Amino acid sequence: MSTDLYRTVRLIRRFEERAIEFVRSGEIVGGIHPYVGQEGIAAGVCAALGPDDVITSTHRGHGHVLARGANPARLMAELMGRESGLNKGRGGSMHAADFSLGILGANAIVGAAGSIATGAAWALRQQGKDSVAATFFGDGAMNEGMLLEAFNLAALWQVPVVFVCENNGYATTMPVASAVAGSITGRARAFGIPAFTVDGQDPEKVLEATSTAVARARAGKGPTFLECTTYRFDAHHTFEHRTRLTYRSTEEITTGRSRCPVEIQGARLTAADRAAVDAEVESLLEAAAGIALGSAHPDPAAALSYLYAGEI
Amino acid sequence: MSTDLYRTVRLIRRFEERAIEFVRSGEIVGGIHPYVGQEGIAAGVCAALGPDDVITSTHRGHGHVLARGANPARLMAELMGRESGLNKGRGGSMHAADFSLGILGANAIVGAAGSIATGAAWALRQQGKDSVAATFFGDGAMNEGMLLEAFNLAALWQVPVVFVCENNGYATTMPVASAVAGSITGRARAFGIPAFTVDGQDPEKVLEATSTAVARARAGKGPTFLECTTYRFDAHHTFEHRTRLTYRSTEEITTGRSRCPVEIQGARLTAADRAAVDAEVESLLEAAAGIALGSAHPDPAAALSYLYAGEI
Amino acid sequence: MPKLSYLKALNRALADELERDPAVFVLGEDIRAAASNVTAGLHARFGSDRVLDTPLSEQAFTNFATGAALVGMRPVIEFQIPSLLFLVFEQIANQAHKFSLMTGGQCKVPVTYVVPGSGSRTGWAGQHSDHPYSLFAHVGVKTVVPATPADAYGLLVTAIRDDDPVVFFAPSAALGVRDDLDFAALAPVPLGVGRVARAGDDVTVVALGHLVHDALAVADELAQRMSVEVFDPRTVYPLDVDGLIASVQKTGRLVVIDDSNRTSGFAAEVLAVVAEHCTLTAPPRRVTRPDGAVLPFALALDRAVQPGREQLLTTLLEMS
Amino acid sequence: MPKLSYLKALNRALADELERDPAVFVLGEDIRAAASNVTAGLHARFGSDRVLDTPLSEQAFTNFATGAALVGMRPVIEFQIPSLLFLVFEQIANQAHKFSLMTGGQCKVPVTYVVPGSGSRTGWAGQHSDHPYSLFAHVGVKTVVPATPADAYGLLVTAIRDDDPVVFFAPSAALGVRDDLDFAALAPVPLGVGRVARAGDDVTVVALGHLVHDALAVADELAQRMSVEVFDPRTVYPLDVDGLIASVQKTGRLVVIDDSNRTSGFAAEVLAVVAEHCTLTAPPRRVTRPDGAVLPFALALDRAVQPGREQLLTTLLEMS
Ligand SMILES: Cc1ncc(C[n+]2csc(CCOP(=O)(O)OP(=O)(O)O)c2C)c(N)n1
Ligand SMILES: Cc1ncc(C[n+]2csc(CCOP(=O)(O)OP(=O)(O)O)c2C)c(N)n1
Ligand SMILES: [Mg+2]
Ligand SMILES: [Mg+2]
Repeated sequence: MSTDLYRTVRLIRRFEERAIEFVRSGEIVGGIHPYVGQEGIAAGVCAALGPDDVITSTHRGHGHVLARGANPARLMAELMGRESGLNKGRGGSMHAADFSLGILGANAIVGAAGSIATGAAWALRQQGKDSVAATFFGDGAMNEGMLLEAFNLAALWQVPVVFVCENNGYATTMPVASAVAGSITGRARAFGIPAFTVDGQDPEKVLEATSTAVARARAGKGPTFLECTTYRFDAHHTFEHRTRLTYRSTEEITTGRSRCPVEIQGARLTAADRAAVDAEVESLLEAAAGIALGSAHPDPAAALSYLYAGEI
Repeated sequence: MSTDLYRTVRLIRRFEERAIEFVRSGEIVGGIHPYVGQEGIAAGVCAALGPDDVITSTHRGHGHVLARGANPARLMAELMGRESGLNKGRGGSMHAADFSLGILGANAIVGAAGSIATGAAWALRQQGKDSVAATFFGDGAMNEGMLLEAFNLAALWQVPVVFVCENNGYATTMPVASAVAGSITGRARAFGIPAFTVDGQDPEKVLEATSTAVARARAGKGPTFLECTTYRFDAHHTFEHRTRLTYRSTEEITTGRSRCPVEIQGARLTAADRAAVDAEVESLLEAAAGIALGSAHPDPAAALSYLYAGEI
Repeated sequence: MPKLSYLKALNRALADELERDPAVFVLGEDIRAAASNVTAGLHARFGSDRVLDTPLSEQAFTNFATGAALVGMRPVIEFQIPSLLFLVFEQIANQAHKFSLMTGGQCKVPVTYVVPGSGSRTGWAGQHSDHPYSLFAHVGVKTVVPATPADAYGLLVTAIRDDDPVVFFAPSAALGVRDDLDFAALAPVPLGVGRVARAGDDVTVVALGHLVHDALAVADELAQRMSVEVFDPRTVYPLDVDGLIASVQKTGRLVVIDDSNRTSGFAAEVLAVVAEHCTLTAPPRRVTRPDGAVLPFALALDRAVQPGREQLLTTLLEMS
Repeated sequence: MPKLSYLKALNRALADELERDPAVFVLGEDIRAAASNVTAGLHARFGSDRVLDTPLSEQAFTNFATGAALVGMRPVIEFQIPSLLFLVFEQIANQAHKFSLMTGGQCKVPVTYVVPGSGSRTGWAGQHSDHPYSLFAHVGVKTVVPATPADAYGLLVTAIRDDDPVVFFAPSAALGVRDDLDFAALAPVPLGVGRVARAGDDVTVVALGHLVHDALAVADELAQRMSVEVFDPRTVYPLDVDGLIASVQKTGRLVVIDDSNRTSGFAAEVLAVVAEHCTLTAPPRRVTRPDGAVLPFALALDRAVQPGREQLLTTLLEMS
């Protein structure tokens, strides 16, 4: 398990680093919201899920999608807008989805996915399935009314959903203390949802907390809320690489980066094991990048394909 | 003060009873949401406010508007859609407003007014005024995300606003226990807002709690939340008088009605004083009804007056 | 033949679909008690798992329906008032509508949004009297506004079975319409197919929902003076362009009566399509709510702001 | 003369109005750090009371602005993405817009909603690429879509001073437009008054925002073959009907290029108004986003869904 978690955080880290390079080189148009620094959360949460479970993701979603097992080549191809992408190039970074793996989509609207995940989890239970939904969102989303409404529905109807708040300290440039009155876990508890703060930099701690939450959900005991504390090592979005936004001090960034999930998990492996995983990840990503770069661009004549379920 | 509070609750009660008659007779088109049973809250809250303060109201708003001092004849005329109405007959029951008294309007959208009141209170403070806003809403509104968002803004920015939740046990037919996970005051406290449960049937208790909240707000200490427990004696809306909705048992209704704010406050007056107030209220309402019934209907040619601030 | 009211037709369509397909469920405010009557009897018959009373959390329960749809359900949401659709505009236009294309066709979002009581409700005033079908047509969400009990039944059934989101507007002023109907003949009505409600030669009146009945009445009244064809598109989007054009090409003249606001509303679209395809013998006319209309409370003012028989009659006479 | 960019014009308009009127304040997400650059320097200059960073609570802060306006302030809200307007559609269309009529004229709601970066943002995909001005025109909220830096400045100033809610769309594709301008000549531009961006005789092209520049380029390109008049209404609602009619009556032909969806969009309104008032010598044409358009992510697809020069050129050639 240690090795698996390490492989996941390492994969996400290196995937993001490569994606950032592709943004710089222009292969990825429009930029991305890098997940660098937050890998432990996606890795830990998804390791606690089973094959019939579902997740929803965010604008900062590559980590979730990879941790849930999506093909890195198809994710990279999606970021490049290629036909072989997860969404056939129609979604891009903020909408990556793979329904075959229960990835019901990244969502570009902050706070929107929590209620979608709640509905999906409720419906799967109605269908007699044992599924649980995990839904990711940031600290900023805690201020969106529609997410708070979702907490209420999930608690009222004891829906098997795990709310995963990735508290990275900021919503873009807005510090969490200026944006969230009261506490994050207190807000969830106010809806009668058990809420815990977890060290999001440690994938094993996240896995442990999520496993408990998933077991609770499967046992019919309803939602759990996990506040995973973390730090965004990089920009809010790659556009920040071009502009100078001065909302974080250099000291703060240095301190924030000092607890790195890849290092924390890596230290649990022998040097040899770690090197082996690193090499495996590199070759996987090398292949993925190659496949993505070599994939066809979609045909502009098919720009409106999939707009409706059928002919209209 | 006892007498004033009694006068207010009695005025509201009798106003509503007359309004219901006018719904039955067809003078009021579209019906009303009767405030019968909840009078103690409007009376107590508004008695704690000063002349520069503002309020926002709800679909069940006649009590708030009257307690804040609006002319009963003009309110009745508004319900009848007359030109002499508070809103010149353009608003009706759910939009009654009197800006000259700081009544920023009833609002037909559940949960909407809390953020409007918060903005008004913030702005008045910016303008150097000592004003406080009181904003009324029901238990059902506690599930509207936009209201929860307002709690956050008010708490973050220490806005001088008093949130008054009238918990009458139901949102239309939905019992509060089926609709609100967690507790009502707990939800407000989660935003760092001091929250108290008050006996809404006792106008003096409401006045006392509101006075403390208003003092806090004026002292720059930010919002307070009051959950006023109450019971709706009559229908959700007068349409219920025509249909048979069976969501409350007869026993429950009998118990609920047993604690009547008019009786509770009336018992604090001598029989003579009470009779004097009653007579005063009757003649006031008799006159009000007469004025309203005698008022002109607006000219249909002016149907779009006030649509914009000026010519367009 | 028995009489079926529009309201009862909606109730019957819901019951039939709940019966037919276990993936269908209904959610909304006060639907167990059936405050609007649309869901009368459904809770007793289908139980709490399939008839869900929601708290006042429109945004979350709209997305909740999307989530349920993404994993195979067919939710039907009842909204108590038309302006609640404003509150969930993001959830319908930006979420439910967009999932299919954004995911490259990986999923479907078969949710039906029903507003039983759209338009003026006579005395409910400014915030409860909108009829916002044109907005949904503009963003490309399938949108229906049936006029008759048979169409209300048939289009609601089709909407529920459709694999895309569909907004279903039942005009308040149409809920009481009753027709003699053979219940066995009730059947799905396809989206995007209009009907000639009355054939005529001199002018085409395009009308939707309750206004179809007004248009028919005016056509009757004018029968001695002109032959009015009444075309009811039934679906606002997708629009039956062929049916519309066929009618206008025959009559050469066009009036649209439309209970939404004038600017960029349904009537504007009809005029635009006709301008693109047909040559008219007289300028086309729109009888609509005024620009930016907010319905005033006072009854005569509420009525003055809505298009009705008198305005249609005057317009037709001016054209003749 | 100095060069002024469209983006800088917005910034300057905000600064000038903050300076001029103490009732003006700006609120929105990340506006102190000026993530979008529109508010650059404002926080340092005007302080925290007049430049408010909000949490991600769009519905509440939109109503908060309404409340502040009701007691005399003139809030300006910056929205980071166009679809956030969907999220607050109720708060604008059902609250801010309706207060004046509903209260019988007791109050004003002078709020300005600014979307700096409407339309496709090149790679931001389905949920971030809408250009929803037609929706606001339909509900009757004053709506502007300026094309040039001078108009961006002048219309933003006017919007802020206007006593009604105004939605201000700054197209993403126009933000970089730069013009040589005498700063002293910057002045308010009235709402509802269009301008002939280029005079011509053979056909009127109606264009808004960034598409005005595309229309001008196409007109140049075709100059040898036809004389194209480019009419820029600047305000979507209220529309300069007189200016539009004058242009079309002169040219007798009409093409509208419009970056919103086709059905019941801005272009539909223009065609409808013209059909009501003018006789054309050829059927009018719409060059728009397709019905129900969702912008796919892949760049070529994103572009394929938006109206552009090539389509306009083809359309004009087909008409000639
Ligand atoms: C409803 C909504 N408001 C605003 C935005 C613009 N936006 C995108 S990400 C973001 C910050 C989100 O912060 P947080 O939830 O903490 O997630 P993080 O970016 O830190 O991962 C903002 C304001 C949006 N996409 N959706
Ligand atoms: C946002 C919204 N949702 C639904 C409605 C329809 N509606 C009007 S009043 C009401 C119940 C409100 O309950 P509560 O807030 O407890 O107030 P009460 O009626 O009990 O005074 C509902 C559902 C509405 N007007 N606005
Ligand atoms: Mg964050
Ligand atoms: Mg209640």
